[in-house]
Amino acid sequence: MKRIGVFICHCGINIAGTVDVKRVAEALKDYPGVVLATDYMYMCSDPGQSLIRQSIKEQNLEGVVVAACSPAMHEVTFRKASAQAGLNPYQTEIANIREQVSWVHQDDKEAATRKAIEHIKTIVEKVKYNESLIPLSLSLVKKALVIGGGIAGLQAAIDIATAGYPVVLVERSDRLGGHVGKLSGVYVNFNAARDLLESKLQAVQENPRIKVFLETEVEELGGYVGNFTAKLKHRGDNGGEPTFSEHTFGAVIVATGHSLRPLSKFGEYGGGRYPNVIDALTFERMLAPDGPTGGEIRRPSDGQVPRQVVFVQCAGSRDPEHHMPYCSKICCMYTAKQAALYRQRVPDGQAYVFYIDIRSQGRDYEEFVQSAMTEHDVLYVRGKVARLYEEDGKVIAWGADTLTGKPVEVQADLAVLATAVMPAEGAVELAQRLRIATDEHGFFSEAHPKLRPVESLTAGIFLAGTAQAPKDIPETVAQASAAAAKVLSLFSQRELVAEPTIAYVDEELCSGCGLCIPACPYQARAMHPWKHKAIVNEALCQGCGACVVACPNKACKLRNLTPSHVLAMMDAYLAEV
Amino acid sequence: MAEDRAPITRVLIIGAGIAGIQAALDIANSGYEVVLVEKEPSIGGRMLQLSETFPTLDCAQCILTPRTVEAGHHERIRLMTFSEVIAITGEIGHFTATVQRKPASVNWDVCTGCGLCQEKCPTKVASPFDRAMGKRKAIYTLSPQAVPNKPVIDREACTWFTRGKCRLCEKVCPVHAIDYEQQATTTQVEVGAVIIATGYTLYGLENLGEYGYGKIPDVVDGLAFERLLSASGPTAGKVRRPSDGKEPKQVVFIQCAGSRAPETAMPYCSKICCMYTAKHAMLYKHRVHDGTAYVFYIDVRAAGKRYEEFYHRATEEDRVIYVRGKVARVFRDGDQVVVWGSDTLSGASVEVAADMVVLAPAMVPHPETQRLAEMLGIPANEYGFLLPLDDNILPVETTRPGVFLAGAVTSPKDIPETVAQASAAAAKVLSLFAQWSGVPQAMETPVGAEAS
Amino acid sequence: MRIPYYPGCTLSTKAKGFDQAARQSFAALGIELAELKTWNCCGATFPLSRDNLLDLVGPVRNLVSAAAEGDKLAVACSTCFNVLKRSNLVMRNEEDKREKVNFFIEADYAGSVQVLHLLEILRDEVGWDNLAKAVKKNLADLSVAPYYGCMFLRPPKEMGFDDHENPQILENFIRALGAQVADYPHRAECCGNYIAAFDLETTKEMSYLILASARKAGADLIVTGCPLCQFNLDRWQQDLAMKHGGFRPIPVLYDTQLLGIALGLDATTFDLDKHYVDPRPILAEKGLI
Amino acid sequence: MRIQLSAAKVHNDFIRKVEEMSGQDLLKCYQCGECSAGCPAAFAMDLLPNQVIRLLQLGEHEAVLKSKTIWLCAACQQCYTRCPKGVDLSRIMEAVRDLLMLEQGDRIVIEKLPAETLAEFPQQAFISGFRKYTA
Repeated sequence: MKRIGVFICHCGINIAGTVDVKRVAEALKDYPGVVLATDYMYMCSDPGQSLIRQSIKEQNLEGVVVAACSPAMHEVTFRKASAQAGLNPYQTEIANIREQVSWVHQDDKEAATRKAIEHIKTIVEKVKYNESLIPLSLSLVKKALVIGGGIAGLQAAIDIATAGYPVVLVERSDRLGGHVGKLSGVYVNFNAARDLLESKLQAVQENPRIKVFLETEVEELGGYVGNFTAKLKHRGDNGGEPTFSEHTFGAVIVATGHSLRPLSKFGEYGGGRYPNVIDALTFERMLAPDGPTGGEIRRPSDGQVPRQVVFVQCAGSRDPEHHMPYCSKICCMYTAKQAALYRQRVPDGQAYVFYIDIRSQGRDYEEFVQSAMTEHDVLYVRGKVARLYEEDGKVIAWGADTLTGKPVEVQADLAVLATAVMPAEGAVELAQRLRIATDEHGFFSEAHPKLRPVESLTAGIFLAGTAQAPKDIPETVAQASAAAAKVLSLFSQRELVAEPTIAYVDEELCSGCGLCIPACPYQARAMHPWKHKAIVNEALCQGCGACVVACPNKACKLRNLTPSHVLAMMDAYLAEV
Repeated sequence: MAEDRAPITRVLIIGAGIAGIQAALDIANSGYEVVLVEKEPSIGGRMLQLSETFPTLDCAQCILTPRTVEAGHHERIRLMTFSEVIAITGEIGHFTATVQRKPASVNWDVCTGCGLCQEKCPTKVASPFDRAMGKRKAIYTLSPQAVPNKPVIDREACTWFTRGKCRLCEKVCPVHAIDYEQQATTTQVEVGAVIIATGYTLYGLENLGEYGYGKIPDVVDGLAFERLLSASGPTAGKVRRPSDGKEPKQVVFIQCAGSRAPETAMPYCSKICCMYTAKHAMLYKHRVHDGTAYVFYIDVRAAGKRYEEFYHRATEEDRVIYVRGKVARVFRDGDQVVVWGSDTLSGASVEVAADMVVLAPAMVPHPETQRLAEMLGIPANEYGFLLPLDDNILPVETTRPGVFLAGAVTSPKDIPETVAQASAAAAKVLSLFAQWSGVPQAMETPVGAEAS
Repeated sequence: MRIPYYPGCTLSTKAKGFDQAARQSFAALGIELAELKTWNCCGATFPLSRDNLLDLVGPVRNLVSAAAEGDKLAVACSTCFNVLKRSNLVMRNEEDKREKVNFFIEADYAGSVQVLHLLEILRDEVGWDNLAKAVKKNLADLSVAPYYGCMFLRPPKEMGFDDHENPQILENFIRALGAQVADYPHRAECCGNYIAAFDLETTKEMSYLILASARKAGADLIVTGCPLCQFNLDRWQQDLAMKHGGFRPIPVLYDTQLLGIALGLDATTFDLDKHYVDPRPILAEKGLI
Repeated sequence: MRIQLSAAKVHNDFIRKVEEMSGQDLLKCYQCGECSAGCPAAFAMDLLPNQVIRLLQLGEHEAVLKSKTIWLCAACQQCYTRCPKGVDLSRIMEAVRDLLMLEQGDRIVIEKLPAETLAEFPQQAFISGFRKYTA
């Protein structure tokens, strides 16, 4: 019988606070096949991993079960540790006694302890049947696709191309630059956004490794990390039929940016009926030297210079009841900037900013907002605006100052709404085409909110900029470079390795019925050209098991999760019942 | 760049917090060598001191430990802990850094990290890692999960060094690793690029006399509270106040302790306090179900993915009482700590007789960052945060070619932003190294050739 | 067409003109508003305390009566409409309260009746185009300010048949009658409601905001569908004219009164003489009476 | 006077009753102030609507009970309609009024109303007024 070691992690108090780990170790000691059962504070730590490595060597272990957290967290860690001690990594398995046991049974320590013991025994049974596997190696196309030509896409393309790899940059509209291209100056130094963008555009233009496709969208994306195939859809000339092109890429960066909540959604602010109630991006165009007014502030209704301007923050943000529950992050800062710029251009004008909380978090941001108040005499009023309406050629704002406890009214000439930042139009559809996840609002989901902020959950697809969540230019640029770093890391490999725990076909049992082909969600199944047997494309197979269920002859199996594995595991569980 | 020598494709990263570690892993995993210098005996930085992280409440240890272990074992990462960079010369492609290692008083080459010396050492001192919420021995590692897991002797605490007595650790060490005579050593490392990721420290709260920090034992800072909440902390995750070890039933959290105060402390916002305070109050309520948590704030700054929702969870699900107004005074009354604040929304002054007060201190750069900046000729602002070339579009580049910045060294930032910035700095280094190593083979493929 | 009809207390007493105009106008449009055989006061305000189930008894009894006579219930008064519609939703959606209220009144009612405002019937059953065809008088020279008040539109989750911030039903009604709509901002602000009984000065000022704004928009008169709004807006205009120099009083009509006039009905039973600000001069000036 | 905040105060019985009767969670409010901004009676109030919730959040209901505001709320639902957190403030006002009147008796007495008022006002004004101003 295989010599198996069981290592039980306390995970601080995460597991040990609920599960009696000593008792678990004691209970496993005499289980058939187990030659060692021990516990430790943090198995993932350096000494914890040393303990595993040392035990493998000293006890000649042929299988390891680590009872700890989810395999999503540490399977790689412990398999690597085993490999370092000379054990085939696929002989190491995790029994999840944290998410599946201690966290869900905190109120019943006795039951949690018993469940942990049963749980570990089933995994011991699995390990008994495990084969030693060798990871698959896959080829790697060292060329990147960047979707979206805003500041994020430009930066990512530049970083990848500067390192020497070719990049295809696709942009849906007819110009590069995205939202940054529409801005006047940027906070906190009022530098012209146009100039900042120009430096990036120039870098893109000058780099022969970057190929830009304007008016182009990703129609389809197939394949897998290292070998994506993309079908690009190019808008036809003069309204003609679109044309398509196909490319292969090793990695994809999604940098599709954001849109803004439309004015029509704000009934209390006129729902778009009042010409002098505009959104902040429209005001930004008014401030921009290349905008429709040449940088002069003129209200839309009659072209007059507005003497009183009301800025309404949180228009559609922080409002789970009617709009978006989240904070749009950038509005506090650009509103302060817009109010200051307004005051610079209309020195006798009065600006009011209605806010709930001022969120000026960044270097010199707080100071910037304070200077808007002190140097530019912008009046900040703490309270959300309830109503905007037009009367006698004025935009009247109803607000309240929650600090004095007084209702306030401003007879303004112009009102500027800081509308909520939303995902770009079509983001959810794009996510479906790319097979990556979004959150409930349509922002692309990162692999981990803390430590993997630019990776999607799909290998080889990375995220940058506001497509992931609202963020400002510095953060977007940093994230774009970070996404580029992930691509560069990927491209630095000679070849890619993939998990071998995928499906295979027992040709003797396969009748060639083909039921597995439509069952596969990854297009990984096909018929052999002449053998009349089903085959598995190992690069595409994700080991989900859908074909195993579909196969009427039990010819499809998953490596290290065969019927023998499953039955042994079931027996172990049921033995306790 | 010197014409006659090929540029060196090796990077020096100063600071092994999450920023330094992330940059190191990105670069090392791309096939280049990294020298990672850390002044503490082990890596992980501030994040290792944290209990759980907002907004998911993932345990910080659980998500960080795999990274510290990976960095510790990486064949292309050379860890130089308990060390500081004392000089850097040269230019892009050819920097020479002088790294000074403090005497650990332990020969790490033979030490196995068995921990016996720490167990037997009779001298206990307040642990800076635990923000004095707990004690450590005179021979110590920062945590049981330290990478590397090798101890050092605190020569200011060890009775052999102070009074010439003891040497117990030497007697118990099974591999004779203790070396009381060990001297500081210096090493020169040759690198082509540098990333500065020296992070932050906390504003000296003693300067804010009105809050009684340092005088009233039950007034602690946010990082100390992290240690109290941490499963591997001095109280194993139980909230106990320092004065008498009792479970506090009323806890007041005071934000902006030293931030947003140009006249009295720092003018800037420290960015992360709103969120970690919401987390502290929430975790406190998870640990002490019958407790009451008050948060005094000026503006709630919950700008980030799922941050606003997290703040609402604190008030709605965990019933944390938010009070808008900065606290003016904290004083002791019997065994309670009285807080005088105001509620600017109702226009009332308020008072809480609390059992414990937690301050959210301003983040400030490490003093030694200034020295590094001077050596490298990188400008800093008046508070010592280093300045990137352009805040908006060159956030990790500096005036000095080949030198990059990552994390809180440029301004307060949270973990995801720090991690993104660290990878961004790595991208810049990888770009340089790729150019120096010659044209990648992929470039031979003309772009867009297959377009139909 | 015959639709069961709930007049309510005020329409049976102080606002008889409102009621008369409703019945006659709808009859002219081929709809019989058939008064419920038994009905009682709706309660005049929807109970806002969760445990206040007794206050639901009144409105629900009316709904039970309505259910015996048909599947729809027409209501003219916005306040009654609000109370009946919201009470009906409670009976439809909140099982616990439904059981208790049914137990109190020995009924088995689950919110089957559809509570409709007269304007909804005009919009959805008659149709604006058909209404326009039935109009006999020329109102083209009349500028009318629609006044919604609160109860008709709010809370939108429950009332929800028009955009609560930018409602259109009264505007479309006025346009169908051939009159001009005076666009003014305060058509859905509160007139002061029952505060009048407690703090008259506050009510007056709340009403003044609406009146002055309608005047400024060039309105000849205001129409509304709520007797209390009508009273609050109408009653204090002399005081307000004295207090706010330059304010010219403006008549406040019920929507059904204007409807009846437009349909060419004899307005003598509409009690136009009972209004505080007499609407007859302006109506006569425009050749409508 | 300084308000003494304590667990007992912020969770006091009155506050619990208000939450129970109104069915509203007071701590859901994050004090954006939009209710006060749109309230048509705010000009006459001594406490703004947001301050009523605020004081209740702090357990300071005495100040609320003394204020005119609770009697000036016409339950017009404008605040509830726009509240980003869906807090129905008119229900909170009603609960506070009811609790106060249970203790102190009716706010208006029909016999004391002027005869002119009784003669003129529409029926629904009395009925709703009594519903609001009597227990």
